[in-house]
Amino acid sequence: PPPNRWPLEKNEYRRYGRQLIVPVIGLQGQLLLKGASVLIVGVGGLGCPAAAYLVGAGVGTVGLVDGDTVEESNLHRQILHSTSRVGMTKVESAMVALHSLNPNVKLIPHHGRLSPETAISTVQSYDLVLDCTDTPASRYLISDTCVLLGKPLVSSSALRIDGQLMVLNNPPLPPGNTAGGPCYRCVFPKPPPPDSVLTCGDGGILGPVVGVMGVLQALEAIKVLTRFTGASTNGAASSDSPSLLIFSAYSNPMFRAMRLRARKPKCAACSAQATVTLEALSSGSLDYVQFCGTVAPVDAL
Amino acid sequence: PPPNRWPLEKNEYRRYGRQLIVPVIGLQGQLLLKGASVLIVGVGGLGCPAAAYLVGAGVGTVGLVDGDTVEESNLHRQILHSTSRVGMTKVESAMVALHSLNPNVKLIPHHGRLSPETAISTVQSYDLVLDCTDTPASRYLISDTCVLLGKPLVSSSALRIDGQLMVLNNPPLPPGNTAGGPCYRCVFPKPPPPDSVLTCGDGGILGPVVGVMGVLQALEAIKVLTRFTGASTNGAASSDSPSLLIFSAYSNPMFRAMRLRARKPKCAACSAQATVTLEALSSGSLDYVQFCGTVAPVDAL
Amino acid sequence: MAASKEDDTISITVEFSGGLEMLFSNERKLPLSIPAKDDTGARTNVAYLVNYLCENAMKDPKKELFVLDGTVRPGILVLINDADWELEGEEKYEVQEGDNILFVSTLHGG
Amino acid sequence: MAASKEDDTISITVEFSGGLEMLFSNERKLPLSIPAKDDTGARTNVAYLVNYLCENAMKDPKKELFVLDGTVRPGILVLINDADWELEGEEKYEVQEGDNILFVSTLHGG
Ligand SMILES: [Zn+2]
Ligand SMILES: [Zn+2]
Repeated sequence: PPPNRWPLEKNEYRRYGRQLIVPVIGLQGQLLLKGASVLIVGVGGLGCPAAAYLVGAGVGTVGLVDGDTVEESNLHRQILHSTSRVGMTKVESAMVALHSLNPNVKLIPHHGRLSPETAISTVQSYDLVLDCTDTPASRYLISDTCVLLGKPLVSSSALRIDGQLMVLNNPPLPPGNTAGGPCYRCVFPKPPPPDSVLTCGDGGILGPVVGVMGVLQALEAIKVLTRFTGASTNGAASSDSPSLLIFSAYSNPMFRAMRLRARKPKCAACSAQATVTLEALSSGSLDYVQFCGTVAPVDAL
Repeated sequence: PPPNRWPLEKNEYRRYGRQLIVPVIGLQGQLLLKGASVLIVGVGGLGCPAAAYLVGAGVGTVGLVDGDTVEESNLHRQILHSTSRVGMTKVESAMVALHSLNPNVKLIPHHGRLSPETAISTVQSYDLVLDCTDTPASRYLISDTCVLLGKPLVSSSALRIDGQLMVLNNPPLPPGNTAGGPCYRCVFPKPPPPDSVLTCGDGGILGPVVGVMGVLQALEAIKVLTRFTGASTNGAASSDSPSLLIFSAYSNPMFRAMRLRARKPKCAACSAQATVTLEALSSGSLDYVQFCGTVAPVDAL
Repeated sequence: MAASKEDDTISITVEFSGGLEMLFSNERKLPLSIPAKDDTGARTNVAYLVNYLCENAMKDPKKELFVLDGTVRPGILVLINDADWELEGEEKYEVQEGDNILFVSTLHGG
Repeated sequence: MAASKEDDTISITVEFSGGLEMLFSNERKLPLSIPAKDDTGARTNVAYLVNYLCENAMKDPKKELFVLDGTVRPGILVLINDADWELEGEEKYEVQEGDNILFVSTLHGG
């Protein structure tokens, strides 16, 4: 685009002023956010706060994927929804709240769960993906799709009083390029046995625990999307090395950062020997539910 | 109250079910939350997410203190407010959002900034206070009030890409009792010179940074309010020793926990030699704005 | 810093997160003294430690929630001194005095 | 673990947070070699370090934003190896090889 003396609208300077003057963002960062599109898969305990802060920050386009409807038992932690919207789809309910927070953001609804049939076409047009889902099967599917399409992935999860956060496939280089960031399969090559997931099923979740993780997903997304601004001069590079943030609400310290491995030389998705391909994925020959065993979504929380 | 086979209403079991089954909460913890009252001072970048998660969790009574009205420049981070409520008082705007999230919670509005004249009467009836304000003067006023009235205080602050969190006056023992937790004056006996606060004035703030800190305030409040349940058997005691959580969004690790001192033997507020008394405070003889110098609230962010 | 008190044991800290603590009597942090060498005289490695935990520290009878096919089950990440064990040699890493070894179960809730 | 490379200097890490890094060329983390003893032959303590930072590391001319009346200005917390310096003896704490000393400015935004 040609250089413009006032590249933002007047009301955007007003709305984003407090964020524009943060050196790591600046006008350049705000323009990067405005030009960016983020897909949020799952509009529950993680997706609600993540969406609120990304839409608040002025990410140009935000897509929302979910197949569920709002239930009363969601409301203690899924703060975009409301009592009067119980029964509405989560995607519609979230859009009401997000539009009233910031009407400048283009919201794109994707009703229904992500499936191998829909994953490629859904993720394709976005710049970055947030995994806010709740089953092993969806986590492998989303990671594979992001590797194949070259999208960075901010993945988080939470249960009871614990949370975990990773920025995967960052940088999102093609499979086989060892300089790319590790994917979900690099860290967890095999899915957990369904029995072991079952123990989590009845675990429950403390609202602010999943809330903190969702807000941190929004933060990591903003860091990745604006990384070509002042951020990189400010010691940000070091935080780019892959890491796992572990949160435990009743431990001291509550947060611990762990160094993760690089891409796995024999990773099924991101290595030169990858068996997960665009063809295999879109043809439906990869059965994620089978791969992960038969834990019903509701049991896996 | 007499023992009751079903101490919660049927809809409360449904609404809080996922949190009830977390061992550190349980039915006993949920009842403690229902019976508790929390005062949130400041309904801005910290107060919005803190209020959302406390109201979501079913704290029985939540009071909101703020003297400002909603501005468009707030919305990138103050996610309870909305574009259509620009111009409304922050207290009213937050009440609309919180009531629609959870109508079971009693919300109490306190319009206007907390002042030495209003502090005692405002704080008196609450069990716990969240400091979500934005000036040195208000931080000293709130801490002094909490010490004098014996209320635990969850204090947080954020600027640009940094955040800080402390649980103060915990346990909230009377001044002079060295087993009580340190207060804000123990940690910061003298206010910063106004000039040094000025450098922060133009700093701006990244939304998810202040968002994370606000959600963590809600979490710490829940931990304090439910501490007599299973929590204490689960290694929670160790996290009770006073600490300062330091957050820096672009550092690696992002979070660091620091051990804080015990109560200061000569603290002006919480020691046996305290000069801050109920009489001095309510008579207006303690001039917090004078004490902290003349930085206008807007300059101090 | 100091040499271990006795040459035949090493003191380490083992931690559990993500729900694994439930298999170990809800202990999230376990100070441990383990033999410095295994039965064959080889220095103790992580594979030995995993087996040792299974036999000596795990109260839950459902061993398969921790170990499967002789190694840590899929979905558990092992972190040695705050780094993925892959960076340290995985099961063959020889445990050192003072090491912190964290077992994290991957979470799936959201 | 090892003794310092030269007996007359000690290597430490100084960190800044909460905006103080702006006074130090935006460096949040500063590896530093400082004299092990001051001019009088006494072992280097935190008071000496603060003065040393002011004279050798601080680029901003507004020294009063870091030091006031000969000590760290009000509103700055000093943390020695992750603990409030009050727990360690404040200014009189003698700096040890490998110490991490963090200066945090209190924040007021909300
Ligand atoms: Zn991979
Ligand atoms: Zn005090």
